[in-house]
Amino acid sequence: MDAHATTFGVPSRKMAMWVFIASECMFFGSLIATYLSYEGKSLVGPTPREILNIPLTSVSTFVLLMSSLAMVLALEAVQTGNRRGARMWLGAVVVLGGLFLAGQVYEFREFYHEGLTLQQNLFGATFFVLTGFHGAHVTVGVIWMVTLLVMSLRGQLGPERSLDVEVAGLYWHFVDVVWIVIFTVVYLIQ
Amino acid sequence: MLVSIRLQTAEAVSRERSTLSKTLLAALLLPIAGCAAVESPDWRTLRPVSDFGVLVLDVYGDLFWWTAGIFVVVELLLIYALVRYRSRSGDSEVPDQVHGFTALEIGWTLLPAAILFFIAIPTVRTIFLLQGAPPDRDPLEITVIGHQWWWEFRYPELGIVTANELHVPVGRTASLTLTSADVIHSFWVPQIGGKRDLNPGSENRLWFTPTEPGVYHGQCAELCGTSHANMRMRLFVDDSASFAQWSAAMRATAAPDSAGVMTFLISGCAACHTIAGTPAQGKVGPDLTSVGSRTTLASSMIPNTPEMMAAWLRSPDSVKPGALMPDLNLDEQRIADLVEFLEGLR
Amino acid sequence: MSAHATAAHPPLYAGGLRSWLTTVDHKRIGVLYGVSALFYFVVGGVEALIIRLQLASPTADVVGADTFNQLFTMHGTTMVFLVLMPLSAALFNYMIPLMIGARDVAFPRLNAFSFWTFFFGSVLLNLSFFVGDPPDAGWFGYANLTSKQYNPGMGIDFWLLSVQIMGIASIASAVNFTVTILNMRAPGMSLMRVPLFVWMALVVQVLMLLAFPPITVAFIFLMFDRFFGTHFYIPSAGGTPILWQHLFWIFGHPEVYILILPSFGVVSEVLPTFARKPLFGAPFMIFSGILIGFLGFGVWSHHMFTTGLGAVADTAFSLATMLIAIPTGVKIFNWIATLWGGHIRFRTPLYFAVGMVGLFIIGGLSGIMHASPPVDIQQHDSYFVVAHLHYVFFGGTVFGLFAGIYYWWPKVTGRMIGEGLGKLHFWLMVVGMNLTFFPMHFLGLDGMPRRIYTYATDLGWERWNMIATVGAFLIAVSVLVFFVNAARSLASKTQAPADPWDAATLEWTVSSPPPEYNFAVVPTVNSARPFWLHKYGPTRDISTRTKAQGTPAQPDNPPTRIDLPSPSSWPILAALGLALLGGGALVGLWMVLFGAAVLVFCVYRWAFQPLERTGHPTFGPAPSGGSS
Amino acid sequence: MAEHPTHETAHAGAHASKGTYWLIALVLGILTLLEVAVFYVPLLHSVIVPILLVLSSAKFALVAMFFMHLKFDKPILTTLFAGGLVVATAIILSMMLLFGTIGPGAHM
Repeated sequence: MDAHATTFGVPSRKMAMWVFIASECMFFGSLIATYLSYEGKSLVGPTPREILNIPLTSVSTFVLLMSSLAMVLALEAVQTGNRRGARMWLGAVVVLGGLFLAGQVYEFREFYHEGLTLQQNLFGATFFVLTGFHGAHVTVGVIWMVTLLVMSLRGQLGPERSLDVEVAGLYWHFVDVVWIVIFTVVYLIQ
Repeated sequence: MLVSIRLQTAEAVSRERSTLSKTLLAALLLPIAGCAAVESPDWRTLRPVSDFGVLVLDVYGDLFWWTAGIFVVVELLLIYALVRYRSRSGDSEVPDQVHGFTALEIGWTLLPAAILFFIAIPTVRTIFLLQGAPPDRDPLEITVIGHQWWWEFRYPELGIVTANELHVPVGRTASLTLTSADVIHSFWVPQIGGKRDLNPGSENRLWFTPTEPGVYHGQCAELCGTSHANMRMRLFVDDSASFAQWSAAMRATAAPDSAGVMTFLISGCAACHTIAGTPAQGKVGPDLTSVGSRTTLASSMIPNTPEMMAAWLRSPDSVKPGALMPDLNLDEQRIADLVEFLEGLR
Repeated sequence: MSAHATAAHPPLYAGGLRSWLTTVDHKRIGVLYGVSALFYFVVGGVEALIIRLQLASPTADVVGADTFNQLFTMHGTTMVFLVLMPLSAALFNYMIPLMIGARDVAFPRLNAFSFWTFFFGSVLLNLSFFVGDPPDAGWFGYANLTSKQYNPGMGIDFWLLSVQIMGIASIASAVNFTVTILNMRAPGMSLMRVPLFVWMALVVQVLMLLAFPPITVAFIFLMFDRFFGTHFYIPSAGGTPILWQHLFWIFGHPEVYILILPSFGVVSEVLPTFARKPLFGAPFMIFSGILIGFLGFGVWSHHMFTTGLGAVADTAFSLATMLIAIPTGVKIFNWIATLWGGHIRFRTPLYFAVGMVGLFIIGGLSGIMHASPPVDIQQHDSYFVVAHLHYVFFGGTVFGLFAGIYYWWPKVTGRMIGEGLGKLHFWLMVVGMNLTFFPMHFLGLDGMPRRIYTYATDLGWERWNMIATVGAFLIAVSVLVFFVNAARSLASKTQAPADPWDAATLEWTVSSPPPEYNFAVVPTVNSARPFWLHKYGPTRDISTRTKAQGTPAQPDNPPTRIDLPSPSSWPILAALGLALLGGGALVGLWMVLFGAAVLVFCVYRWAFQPLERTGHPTFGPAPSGGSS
Repeated sequence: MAEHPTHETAHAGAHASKGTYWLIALVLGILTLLEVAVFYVPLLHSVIVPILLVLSSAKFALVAMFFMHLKFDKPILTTLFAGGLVVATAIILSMMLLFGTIGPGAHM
């Protein structure tokens, strides 16, 4: 089952992650389609314009982008057998991912206090479900990264297991590109 | 080679007339046989009584003959191939290994495309005709509101509100505005034409010009809960005179006898029903202003007779399962009073 | 190749219950799918029979209104998610690795997880019967009839949770099989040499990958509406139930192709085998299959022509729908051309394959009618549509899948299945099916809506309804004949040969049933019909040549050992955790959290358990083939 | 859901160098900055949508090509990803048209 035995010369797990990502495109596509279809159709406020905090979210976006950088550097470190680098960059991914989540928790709490809840209006429902499911994906990613970090600390993450990191990385980057889209269509294009 | 095949076939035909091919033929032609067994079908959708229904039937006619033609040709080809190329017992010969024939395949890619072109043209034309403006510049406006499980009909320009029995004059376009008070329903009178959904929270439109007086069966076509099957209606296409008469009668609010109104009010009926000219102004159930003049009760389920009315009042749920009208536990005396009162509302 | 057909190997299906619960073998998982699907076929069939009894006469009182609504909801949901999809999955699981020359799927344990997730989901759905509150809003579950306000019971919750769980199973399995087909092919098997059945399976996997997420999202919204009080489908708060219709049919139309394409694939294997010719225009068949799948995503609103989307949208979706008729027509013509000039042997699989072609045409042609909105608005939600969809799903899918069952039965069971009873099954089913469903066209044209539990006496619908009911019981008899035939076959002692039909594809090169490791030597493929080439040599001028007696095509260059994945308990336990997580929503938060904990724990144990463990029997070099 | 974690070795193809990764990250940061800037410049409000779509597509493409290695990996992976992406995009656009968010009658 190693790369040489497969038809396309791609490890099956890597291909599986790409196939899964294609499926996830449809998942987030449907959520985004609903958000956009219901845009401006709320009967009561708060509206996006009143409530969305662009400076905060810009920082969050930047944090998530930088976590992707840390991710590729972690992969590079694992591939070259650089254990210190692997730990450092995996740790960075965990910290940055955690920061993003913290930002989201803060944002959700703020919105809640300003009267935007799941039940308040269509904007609330579509916004929280879309960004909430994205947050859930980030959470799964962070747990995955912590697992890899622990493996690395235990010395179980040598170059022979770099595919583990690569596949996890694909997931992480995908979660990042989804956020690129959400940041644009939800936050910036109001 | 060719000759030998011909011999084989001739042999096969004369020797067996194989029961297999015969039954196969019979089975695959069963649908056609089924069609033929039905002499001059008079099914409702094929007997339209409005311009709308005729437009729809025209396209259906086109499509039917195209598809029937394709059906016969393809099934015959299939059966022919099966009979002609059946292997005889003991035949171990391997036939020519033909992998394909590109020109032929391109041909039968283009052929359906060409047929579709002929189907698409009347289709698109009719879509825009049906969803365009009504042909009559002064159509009769009617608002249809779906409820679980009955129909509300409002004639804003005539000031009429009624339920389950829709009256329209022959020859004048009726323009319906469709919406729902609860879940999705669908307006369908098969002899008038196609259906259109009644969506809660938005409005749909549908117009038709009835061409033949009569009474036509209609029914909700979108699953709407327990008694979906019982959400029926009657469409009365009246000649102009009787329509005028009907609408005048509907507008004339006869002062109802006060004792009956009292029974109606104290029994709890007024919480849901309106009777014009009385304090009963409930909005949940059908408007009963001239319920006595309707031919049916309970969304066209039962004939409007005193006995049936009494049965309905006694236990709505056993007449129409799931009916939202509660069983008020009325005693027989009160039921009799109510029946007399309601049947008198004309 | 065939030299190993008689080699001794451990019996495939030996071992106790535990070995079935922990198996990761694609063949056993295929059998599990098949047995579950046939069981639910009976369940869904009984539901249908009760429906037909209720409708046999006007104002009948076999079941009440609510029970009737529950029955057709469960019938539809069962037949789509618990019968046709898993029956296709059974054939995919068993045959795909054999047909592409692989020893297993890409992710054997994920495969077990998919099955058990499906299985627990199906159990959860049917548990609703036992709490006395099955779903009743139709298999399409149109909002806002499913809202808490209009449907306060638990039935809808059972339905939405179980279908979501089964959706996860479908996506997991689709990832697995997409990768398997793309990446696990035997050396030399280029994409154009992949058998048509596997090609159609690939299209189906991609459709599942892309179609299940939208329905998952639709269900998430419904779940939030019902559990957390959001208003995605609630008109009073600005939402619209039409959103559900869009998301549902974005899934629902590709789902139609998910259900029919496997059957197209089976027929494309069976017709060439019994006509003793290659499939006519295989590349056209492949591309038309891909095109059908692709176009399937652009036509969802043709289920919504009465919704009121406007003339422009209706036109666009109408024309897109008509386009699908073109690749579908190509398939039918190519099948007929495959028979043309062949030496057709009339065995049971051929009967069902031909039946599928002949009956599917009817469903396809009424489908063209529905592509035209003016016609569709008359036929929509009437019995005409019920007739149409049953010609597609029963005439098309069920006949196609039965062709597959009869075709591969000897391979899977190692026993031949009776031809006489098989043909009886076919004839009863053809007659029964036409008797049941053809009159429904007439009923629809006469204005009978679907999903009604009763109708008035004066409407004139009783004659055709009675005939349809008689037909339904005839179908039941035919299914009974199948089960008798199957039981007799399994009880018989005669071993089926490796290649009973003189077929062309790789699965027939190994014994019946195949050894656990499938291929002692992974074959090298140099043709779209590798086994045929091996038996008959190059196909040019073949007509005078008689069958050469089997000589192995492969040089005997065996590997030293074959490592097979070890059985594992974690997939089934993880699936159980997932089901507890989902079904737990009906019980309480503690159950959800418990399920989640089980799931996470099992996933970790699974991830860190080596796929192949020491101590598990590995297989020595062929041709001895015994376990070491 | 990692299957057989011990047996596969990464297909170490020609990936970009560390320097490239840092450069890409820098570009991503700048693009994000530009996006936010565009949001705050009133002058650009009439053309904000196309500008933002172009900028975010660029970010999307950079992450996919470099961080996810699509630029260096087998084309089959790009094909698989593009399949999902294209269908999802088409669905988003169709839904927006059907719900009147864009197209005739839209408020934007």
